Amino acid sequence: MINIYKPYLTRIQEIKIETPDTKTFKLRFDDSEVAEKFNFRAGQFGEYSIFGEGESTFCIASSPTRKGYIECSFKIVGKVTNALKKLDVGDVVGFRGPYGNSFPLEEMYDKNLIFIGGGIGLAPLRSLIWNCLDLREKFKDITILYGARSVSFLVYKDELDEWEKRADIKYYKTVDPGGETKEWNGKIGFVPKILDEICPKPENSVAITCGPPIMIKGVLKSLEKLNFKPEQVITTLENRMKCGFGKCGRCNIGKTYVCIDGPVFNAAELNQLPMDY
Amino acid sequence: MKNFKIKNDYKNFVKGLLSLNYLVIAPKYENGILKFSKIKNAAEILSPSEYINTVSSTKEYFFPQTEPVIKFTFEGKEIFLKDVEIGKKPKVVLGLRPCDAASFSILDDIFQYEYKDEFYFTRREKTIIIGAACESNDESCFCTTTGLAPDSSQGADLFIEKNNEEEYFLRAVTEKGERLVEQLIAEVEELEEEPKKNPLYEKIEKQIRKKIDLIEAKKWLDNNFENEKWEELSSQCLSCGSCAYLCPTCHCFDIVDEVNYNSGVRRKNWDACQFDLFTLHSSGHNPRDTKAKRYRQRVMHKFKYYADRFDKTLCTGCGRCIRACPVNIDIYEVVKEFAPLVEQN
Amino acid sequence: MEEKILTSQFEPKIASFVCTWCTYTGADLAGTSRLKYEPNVRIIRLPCTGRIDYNLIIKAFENGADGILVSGCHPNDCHYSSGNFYARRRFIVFRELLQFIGIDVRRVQFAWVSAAEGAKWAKLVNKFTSEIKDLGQFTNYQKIKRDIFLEEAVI
Amino acid sequence: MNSISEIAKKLLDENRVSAVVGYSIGSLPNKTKTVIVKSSQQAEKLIFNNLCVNNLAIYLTKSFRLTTQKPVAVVMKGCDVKSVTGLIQEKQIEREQVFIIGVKCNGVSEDGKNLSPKCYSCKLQTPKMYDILVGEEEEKNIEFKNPFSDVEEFEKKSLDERWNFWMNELEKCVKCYACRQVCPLCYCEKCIVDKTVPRWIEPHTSKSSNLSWHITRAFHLAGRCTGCGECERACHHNIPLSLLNKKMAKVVYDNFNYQAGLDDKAKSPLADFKFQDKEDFIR
Repeated sequence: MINIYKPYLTRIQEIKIETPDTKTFKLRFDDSEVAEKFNFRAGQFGEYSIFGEGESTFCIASSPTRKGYIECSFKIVGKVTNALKKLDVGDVVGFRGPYGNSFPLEEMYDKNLIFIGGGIGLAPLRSLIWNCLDLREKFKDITILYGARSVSFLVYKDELDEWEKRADIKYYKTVDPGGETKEWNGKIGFVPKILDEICPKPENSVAITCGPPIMIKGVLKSLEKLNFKPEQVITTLENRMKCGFGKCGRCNIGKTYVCIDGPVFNAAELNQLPMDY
Repeated sequence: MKNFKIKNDYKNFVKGLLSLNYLVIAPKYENGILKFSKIKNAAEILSPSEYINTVSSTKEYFFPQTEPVIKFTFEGKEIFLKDVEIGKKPKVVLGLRPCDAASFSILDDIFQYEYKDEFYFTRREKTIIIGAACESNDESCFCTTTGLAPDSSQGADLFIEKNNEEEYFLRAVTEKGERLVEQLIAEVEELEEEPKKNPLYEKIEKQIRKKIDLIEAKKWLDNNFENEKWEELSSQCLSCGSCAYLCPTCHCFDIVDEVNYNSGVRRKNWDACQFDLFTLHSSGHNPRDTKAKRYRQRVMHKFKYYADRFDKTLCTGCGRCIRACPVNIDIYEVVKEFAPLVEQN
Repeated sequence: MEEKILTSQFEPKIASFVCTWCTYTGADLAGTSRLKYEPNVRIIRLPCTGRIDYNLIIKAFENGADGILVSGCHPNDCHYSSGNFYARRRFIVFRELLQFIGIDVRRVQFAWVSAAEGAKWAKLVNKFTSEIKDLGQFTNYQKIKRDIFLEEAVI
Repeated sequence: MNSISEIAKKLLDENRVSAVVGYSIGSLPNKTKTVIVKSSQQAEKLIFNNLCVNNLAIYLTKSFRLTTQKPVAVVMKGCDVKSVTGLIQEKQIEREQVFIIGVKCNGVSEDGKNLSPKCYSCKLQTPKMYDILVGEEEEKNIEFKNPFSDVEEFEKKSLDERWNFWMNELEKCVKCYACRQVCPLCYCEKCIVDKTVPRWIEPHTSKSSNLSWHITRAFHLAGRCTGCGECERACHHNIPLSLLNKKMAKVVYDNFNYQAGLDDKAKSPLADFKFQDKEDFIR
């Protein structure tokens, strides 16, 4: 019997404290055979579990081009994430996945990419960004716009610095007004506003965005103003999930199961969905 | 497919079944309610004429209220997983009404969509479903609306019916069913010709609530996600979830861990879309935060979403939710609000 | 020194929920006064008897307790002035509920033991332990508790 | 004498209430449907007959958000008013927020044939508290029963018999929590069973966790339950929940001489104490 509820065992190899309430785990599969076979695409998610506490849904934040491990970033809010926060290097985390669809990477070849992230919403984008950077020659310009509510809430700080230094990426960072520090050298203002300032060209471009709902709403509006067609705008949705494979009935938006048909949608698809998310 | 006459009476037939080492599950009065329970001897059996329908549906024998999916033990930092065994004994579920039997052909779709839920299907494969035609109905029944009838054998492996001489006969619907009958040759006898229909079934079909045009209903639902009717239809709902727990086709569940010292278990437990905690995100955001939205989800899921994906209605017209609702929210009346009756000649 | 010989005799598990101000200190006194008493009680210290939720008692039973001893300050001695009075009312009702459900309330005992009554505590524990020994193992819960590993796959 | 629908119409026309909660003809022959009437055109729907068994006090609890701006009018039998008293007593609503359309009740029935068990020991054919009263009292020819007779009968059983009885009954529970949802006094925003840290009561069904839930429910309602019987009616598996509730009511009455739902100024017995409370069981 194939038990679809049975998780793989993974072990925490590295813990990074991203912000006061966000942590990133680097997980390696216990079973070397699984580690070898395991494949996923940027944008997919998994069910991470801590045995005895429960399961929680996060995206896979590492790039599929970096084999042998997966990374997940989570914000400490509920029962499971509070238990995860207490774990140490070497502890076991259950993982089921990968589930859901993914970013249409092949369709993005030879296009300009604009990544717009906010807060912990950078996690799914990060997977795709590294995926694209590892295959850099396949894409044209890459622009990254990332913002958070304050400087301390920026995630993946080391990588942000790396992106900033790279010559083949246009990188903009911003914090919400009032969230800046004295040393802050980035922009100040909400992400949609900065997007208007940057004013990316819609020709031969794809915009990929993820962040808090309020930011996504603003970003979608800005992109529309900038003449991006809905098909050119890609985002990921998040709904409460339990099973991750279309059985438990929690993540339905209309006939769509976010866990199977999503979490990646373009704005055209999103417009088709009833307002139930 | 073949038809078989039951040689002696119904009870003897059950006796034969019991002797075949099957776990027989059939309607039985237990602690004051009629429900599907294990039958130990043939005397306990109710013949199809002795009941209308059970309080709870048969889904619990395939998708139980609570079901361990994985077990684990802790030893220091190490965790050992252990698979869950599920009942190996072959089962016969006997005496399901067409509305219950049909629920499996509906649930099969969702439980094997993309990912196959082996917990459900292992039980499904080991179980033979013997349906029984309805010999009476009550005011809540509306199976004709969902395309069923008192004598429709959809979803069953074998089907018990009365011929026009008031004798029970078995209709083999699937090969699985036929193979079972072959083992019961002492109790049954193959019929040469198709038995004559008992007029009773047509009579009952006419007594049942009039058929609603579900195609029209779906058309209305397609265009009325936003409609103030939802508020009105659900205003008295108490979010008690009785409807979902009794429904033969409701299949939402929760996954919960339980732990006891150094061992634990992960379980699937029933859940219902009428509960406000069902979709509550840990951030505090709730996509379905009002009763109107939750009730809309229930109706839409049953009559539109499921049809969009699987081309089936997620309702069999068993009427359990109507009987159980403490404030008399009647799904038949709700659908009738926006869809016409089918003209009958 | 006398050593207790290990026998197969039934040794009950007794969960004792005590208030930190009176009974816990009283039990401490029993210890510092070198009073010997039965080792069957597991003391769980809580701020006040008013804090003792019935769920704690149920959980203790679920987890294999054979007897439960709840003890706190004497009336008018409560550190929080009236916690024990509320507790008293609650236990009047809760005892009746247990009895109604079919649980022998002799297994759930309440007491007032002050910080000065180390001797009373020792005596109480000894008496209660012997009573529970007479009553034998509490099997009601053991019979119904789903052992998450031995659970038989019924269906 | 005004009828309920006329009163409702007037109240809504004069804009005195936000809604009228009442009964209307049900879709099944022996059921009435609960309706929340918000416009005077719909007021005709409102009726009262012997099938109006529901306790509409549940609609006054906060989750229904009916009382937020204007008062809400509710059709109430004598027994239902007790629940309103309880809600006022526990500061869930103000008396001014509810307009009680009291009805004189001659007993109600759940199935159209037999009188509801709660009616046998009812002394409140006329509600204790109302803003307007409708209906006529008939001479009641029901034999009055001691409300606690079945509790006393049950207590004659031995401990083992009781335990086995409850195990058999509680085994049926599927944890839909309908008993909680229909209870006017189970208004907690987050119920103890929904709390996950710590989890006191496991959400799966088993005899032990079902027992924990039902102990919890009964104990949380001790001294508060007014005996409306909605929990038992909502339970589709016919678990005798009223028996537990009645036992609690009896204990509270015997020990503290208190009956729930009669005095909106009284303190709930378990939120109160007396120096001379019984102490004979304490060592």
